Amino acid sequence: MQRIGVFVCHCGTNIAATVDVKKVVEMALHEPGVVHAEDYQYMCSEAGQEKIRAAIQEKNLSGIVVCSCSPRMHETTFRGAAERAGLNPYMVEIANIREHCSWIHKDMEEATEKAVILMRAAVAKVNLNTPLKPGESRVTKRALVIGGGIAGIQTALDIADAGYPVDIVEKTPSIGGRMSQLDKTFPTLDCSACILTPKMVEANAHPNINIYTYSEVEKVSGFVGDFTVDIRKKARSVDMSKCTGCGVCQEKCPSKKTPSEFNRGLNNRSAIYTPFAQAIPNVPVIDREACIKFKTGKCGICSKVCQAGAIDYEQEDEIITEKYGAIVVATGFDMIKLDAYDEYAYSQSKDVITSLELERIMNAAGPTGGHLERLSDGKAPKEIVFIQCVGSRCADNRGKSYCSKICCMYTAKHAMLIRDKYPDVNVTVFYIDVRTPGKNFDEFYRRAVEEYGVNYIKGQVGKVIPKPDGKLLVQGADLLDNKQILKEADMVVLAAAIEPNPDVRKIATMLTASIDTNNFLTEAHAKLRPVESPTAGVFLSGVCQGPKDIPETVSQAGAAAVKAIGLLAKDKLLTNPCTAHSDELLCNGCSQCANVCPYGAITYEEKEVNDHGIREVRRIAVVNDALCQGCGACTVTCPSGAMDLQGFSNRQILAEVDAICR
Amino acid sequence: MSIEAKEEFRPKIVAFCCNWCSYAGADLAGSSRLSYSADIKIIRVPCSCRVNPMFILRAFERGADGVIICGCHPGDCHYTSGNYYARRRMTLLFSMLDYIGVESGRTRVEWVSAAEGVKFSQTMHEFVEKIQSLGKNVRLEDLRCRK
Amino acid sequence: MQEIVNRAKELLADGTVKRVLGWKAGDLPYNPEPAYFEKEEDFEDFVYNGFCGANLSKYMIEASKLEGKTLVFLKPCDTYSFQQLLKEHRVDRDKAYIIGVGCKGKLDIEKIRGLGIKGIESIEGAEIEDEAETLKIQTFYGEKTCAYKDAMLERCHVCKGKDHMIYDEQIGESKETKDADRFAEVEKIEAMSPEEKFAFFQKELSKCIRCNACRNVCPACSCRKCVFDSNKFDSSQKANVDSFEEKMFHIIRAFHVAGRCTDCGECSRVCPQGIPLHLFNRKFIKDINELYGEYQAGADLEERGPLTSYQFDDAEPGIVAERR
Amino acid sequence: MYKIARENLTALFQKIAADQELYLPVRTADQVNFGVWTEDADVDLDTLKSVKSPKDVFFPQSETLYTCIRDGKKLKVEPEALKEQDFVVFGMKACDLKGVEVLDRVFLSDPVDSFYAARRDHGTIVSMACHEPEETCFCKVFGVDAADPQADVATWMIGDDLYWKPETEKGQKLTENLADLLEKAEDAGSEAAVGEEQEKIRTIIEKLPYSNLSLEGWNGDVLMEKFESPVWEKLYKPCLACGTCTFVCPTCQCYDIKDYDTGHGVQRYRCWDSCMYSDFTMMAHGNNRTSQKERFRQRFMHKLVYFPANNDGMYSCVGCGRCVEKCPAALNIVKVVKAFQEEEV
Repeated sequence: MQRIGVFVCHCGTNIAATVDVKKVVEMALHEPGVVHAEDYQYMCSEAGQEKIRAAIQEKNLSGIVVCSCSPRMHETTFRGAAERAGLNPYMVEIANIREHCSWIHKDMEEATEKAVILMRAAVAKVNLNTPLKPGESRVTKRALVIGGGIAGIQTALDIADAGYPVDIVEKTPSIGGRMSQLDKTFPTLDCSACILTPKMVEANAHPNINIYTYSEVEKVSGFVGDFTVDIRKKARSVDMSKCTGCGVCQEKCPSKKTPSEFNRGLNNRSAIYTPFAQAIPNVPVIDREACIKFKTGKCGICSKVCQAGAIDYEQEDEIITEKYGAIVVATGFDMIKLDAYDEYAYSQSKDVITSLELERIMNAAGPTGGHLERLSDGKAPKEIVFIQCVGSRCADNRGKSYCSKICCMYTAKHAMLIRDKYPDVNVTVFYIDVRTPGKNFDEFYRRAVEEYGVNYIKGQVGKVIPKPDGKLLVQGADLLDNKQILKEADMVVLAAAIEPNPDVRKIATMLTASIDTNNFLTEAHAKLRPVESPTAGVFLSGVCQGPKDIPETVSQAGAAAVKAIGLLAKDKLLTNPCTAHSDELLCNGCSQCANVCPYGAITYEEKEVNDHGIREVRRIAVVNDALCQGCGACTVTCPSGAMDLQGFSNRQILAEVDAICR
Repeated sequence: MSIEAKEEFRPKIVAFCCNWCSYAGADLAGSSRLSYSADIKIIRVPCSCRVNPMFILRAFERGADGVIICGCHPGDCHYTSGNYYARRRMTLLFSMLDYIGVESGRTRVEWVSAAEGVKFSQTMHEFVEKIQSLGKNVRLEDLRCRK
Repeated sequence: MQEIVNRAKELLADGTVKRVLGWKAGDLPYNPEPAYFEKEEDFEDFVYNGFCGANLSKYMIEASKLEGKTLVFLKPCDTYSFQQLLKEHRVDRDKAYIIGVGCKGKLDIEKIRGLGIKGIESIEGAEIEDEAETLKIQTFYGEKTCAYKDAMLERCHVCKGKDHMIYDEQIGESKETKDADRFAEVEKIEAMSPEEKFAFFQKELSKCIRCNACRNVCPACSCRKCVFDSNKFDSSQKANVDSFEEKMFHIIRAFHVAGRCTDCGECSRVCPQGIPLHLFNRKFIKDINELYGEYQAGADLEERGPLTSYQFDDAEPGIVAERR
Repeated sequence: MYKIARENLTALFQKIAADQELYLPVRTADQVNFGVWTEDADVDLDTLKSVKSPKDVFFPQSETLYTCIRDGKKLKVEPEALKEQDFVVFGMKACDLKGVEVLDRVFLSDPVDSFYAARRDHGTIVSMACHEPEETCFCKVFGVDAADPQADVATWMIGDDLYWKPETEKGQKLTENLADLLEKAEDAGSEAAVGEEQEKIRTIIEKLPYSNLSLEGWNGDVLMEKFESPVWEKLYKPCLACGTCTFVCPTCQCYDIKDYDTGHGVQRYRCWDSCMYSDFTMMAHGNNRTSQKERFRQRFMHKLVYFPANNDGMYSCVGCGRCVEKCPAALNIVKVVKAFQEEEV
């Protein structure tokens, strides 16, 4: 039997206010095997850890139970404390009496009773714990960044600057992402392209950075330090090594009826195209669905006009398999589809546009050459209405429950820019709240109102009705004046909610990274580990984790890079010792465990065993510790119970069940 | 019997929660102070696929009145496929329990992500209510384990 | 039968096989036992008749450890078991020479006894050559008759078919015996109220003496050491009468063979207390078929078992409550 | 001698059960086993053999020996009370009675098994002659007379009457208690009826295929010769290593002692064990009988060689034939004996 010590944490009043910690200590001393129990204000503190160390050494403890906060919070802390006292760190079990007890129960007696039971379960488990030793695995010193927007570019640059090779995989023909579509940026109003393009160029030129555009991640296997990734390089139909980027092919291409993705479909592009002038790489791709040559076999003009002979209709998709130590997800966002918001007449009127479309209209390289005009008739608008929170902060299932965070600021920016350039245009903004936390943000908003005379109305718009004369009738409410508003507008701009790039779900599944109900990737800890996914070796950069503006995205990109660098800087990683093991005397060699192992960690070998005097050669399952991640799928598949999971063994879990049901 | 019946029924409920999603979901419920019944006791397992039918039967044998298994949403398993196996196993096991006459509400599987503290708390609420309505587990209990 | 014997002798003589695994006549008209035949004279006692219900595939686990090939006679349903064992690497295909033998339905002495026939001296009509519809039974208390069908094992009424799934050669003809719906009994129970279901299984399982015959005869229960015999789960193999452990044993046993059980029916055949154990396995088979698509364990070597595979859109466990 | 009409047996059972437990063959889910009589029990006196022998009336398949109750770090030990109430077993056959004799040898000789002894003291056995012996019976081989079952009370079911003959003091006492239900049958006709029934039974027994099985050469003197015989190597092969033969046997007396952890203590119980099981008498180093051949041999050597060698020639097989009926692989003690005969010829 173990010599067990039980340490009950008050967590200030977080636990002690609802759980009678003294009682837990007293009850612990009644448990067989428990030779020491004490309570303390903050077990995780230096002094608390010292108490643990002292007790381990003085009482010669062989296992400890800490009744405290979630093991997800401080298991590592207490394992460290145990290890420093000479105890194997895996002889520590945590009874979660804070998140799972004191914080959710109000009645002291009830909470104490539950805390005692949770303590007993942990004691019962630790009684069966065995010292475990982590193994080692190697680290491939190369990082993968999925997504080539500002988040991905920044992360890649930071990692590359630290001396590690990085690959960027970008789905579209060019890196740049959403930021490349923006005209100006708040709150400084500097030109988006002017600050982004140098970064794109830098990334492209960086000796440590390798960019795969027009490519997608197809398969991910392996684990932290040793991922194997298949990247599909879609056929560009243009030889990157030959193309000079002269652009003649795009000019001569007769197929020019495809809506431009970059310009949000506001104008058309050719079948062979680069998304925008500053695209990197400056090599076009042929959209095979639009290309006449691919559709009919006739045409081939681009090939004829290309002096470099770069056009290659025969090119095929290429799968590149590469190993990485760390993966950063920077898949960014898109605007939500507005199908559910028919009342705003987005699909009925060309003059109802989204904010991102407005960005393109305002941009000199955009569909109107930077002139603010109505897309329906090309006339200059005199009256513009902005509607905030379209699909954000939504109570029902129509939109998103969250605040998209950037809309208040960019709307102020748009309003200000319009008023600045076209002082005769009236700008009205319907809002629920104006949210401006951020450096110089509120000042920026106030300038819009005070200096530029933008008309802010607190209230929502119920309906936008296109009138036969081409005007738009906006029906709204002014909540401050408590009155209905009917307003004629020439243009309506919708601040549509942003949502994670729809492809992120596929990528999260490949990476086994968890994702929340809104498809944002979940961070390992909301406060303390905001740029790490719970999946080791996977980091989060930019809006894939939650709505962010550019400065926040860039900071997070840097943070993700640092985490990745921290990982790549290690030569070896300690592996989780809670792996599966097969008892060779019980194993049937039936292969069922290998069938369910997601990591291919189980192989079989013919081995001579000595089963209580019977010597025979048997087919036995063997688990590769470095590959096993400890899910336990095999343990349940194994009918004889030969396969068991260290740290979560059958008997340990049963002991917990018994203790709870006792 | 009649005396026993009058006493307040406090069910014993075991919740197996996977480490990556549901246990974290339970933590979130905790830190968000979303209360649920103290009758629920959580056992942490690495993945819902670690839950052996033996554990569930053992809990019932020992007098548990309900057993709930929580894991990552299908598609979100930290180990890619664990919850898919768990889903099949539990479906078959629950079906068998139903077949031998155990009330089908005594067992449940729910997918709760790390971000779903509210769902965790609500699920536990509902489950406790269900078990309350079913009353004590007498069909699978081993009388020797009674106090 | 003579054809079978002759062929076996031939294969033994030419060295193709080292031994023959078949059935040896018993000392009563109905109790042949599985036996090895190594010499020509051993075949005097060889028998293959209506009472040779025993599934020999499980014996091939041990036979696979012996030197040289073993000729084994497998009935159509036995071949599913053999193939499943092969899939699980429990038998060695190279050590087996399989002769698929015909089957006209196997007899159950318990069914004959259940008809009140006792003191049996001899039985006529059980030979494989017989095309008899009726068994003529001589007893110490007079001559009795019984329709062949009425004396057949339950499993033969729901026969999977008379095709051999795996064999080196086939001898003998089969006769279709299926005349009942395989899942009718299961459906009857499913339709009961929870109270009735519980009472039904309680009554049946209260007879269990934990003799482990069902487990030990089962070709899917091929574990070197059963969990109920090891201390891995603190579960006990031995009886504690009328306790929950009996239920636990049967549920877990059925679960462990779920997706691997070929429905060979040996468990029900050997249960000394006549517990219809196949009702557990068949329930799982029915659920698997309904929820995950038709699956027959042992029908092929490649397909993944239903519990070691999945579909993204599999039914949620809540379907159990919904179906009620 | 007394008699009672078959139709009045329910009243008889009611009367017996009024002040003590009554065990008798009961049909449950289509199988007949000895069980406690209740108003709605489906009593079956026509089936010759219960599936399990009635030995568990005296030696239950499992019984608690004592209970440890845990209170924190303290343990309280509560021994299980011995049987204190009288009870009656009705309908035991001659072979099963002989089986009890075998068990008595084991459990009542020093050291006396107090649990067993208490049950024997408090039990009154009412036997019943075997009306229609079956082809699996071979009790004659062990000197058992199925027509004259010696017990506290012997009975014969003849036509619509049950003839009742107290043979011991216990039997006498039970008979007195039932005086108002039992009718005196001292007449010559009754004696003749019983005599005729006995004759009929014995005639059939003579004809049974196993009745003349010879046990010549099965004794302690040939221990090593039998032990080392190559016959075992062939014989055991079909054995599935289940415990069916052991558990239906009226004389198998091996048990295991196990602890059941109730979560708040431990129940120490004993339960039938089978020498056919691979973990029978398992020790830290493993099992002293490592192969199924050895385990298989053990069972028959024990019944036919070791036991008689230690018990004045008394075999621990009574020829009830249950193993003949129930073995899943159609093995049985008769086949063993015959195999040796053939070998020795």
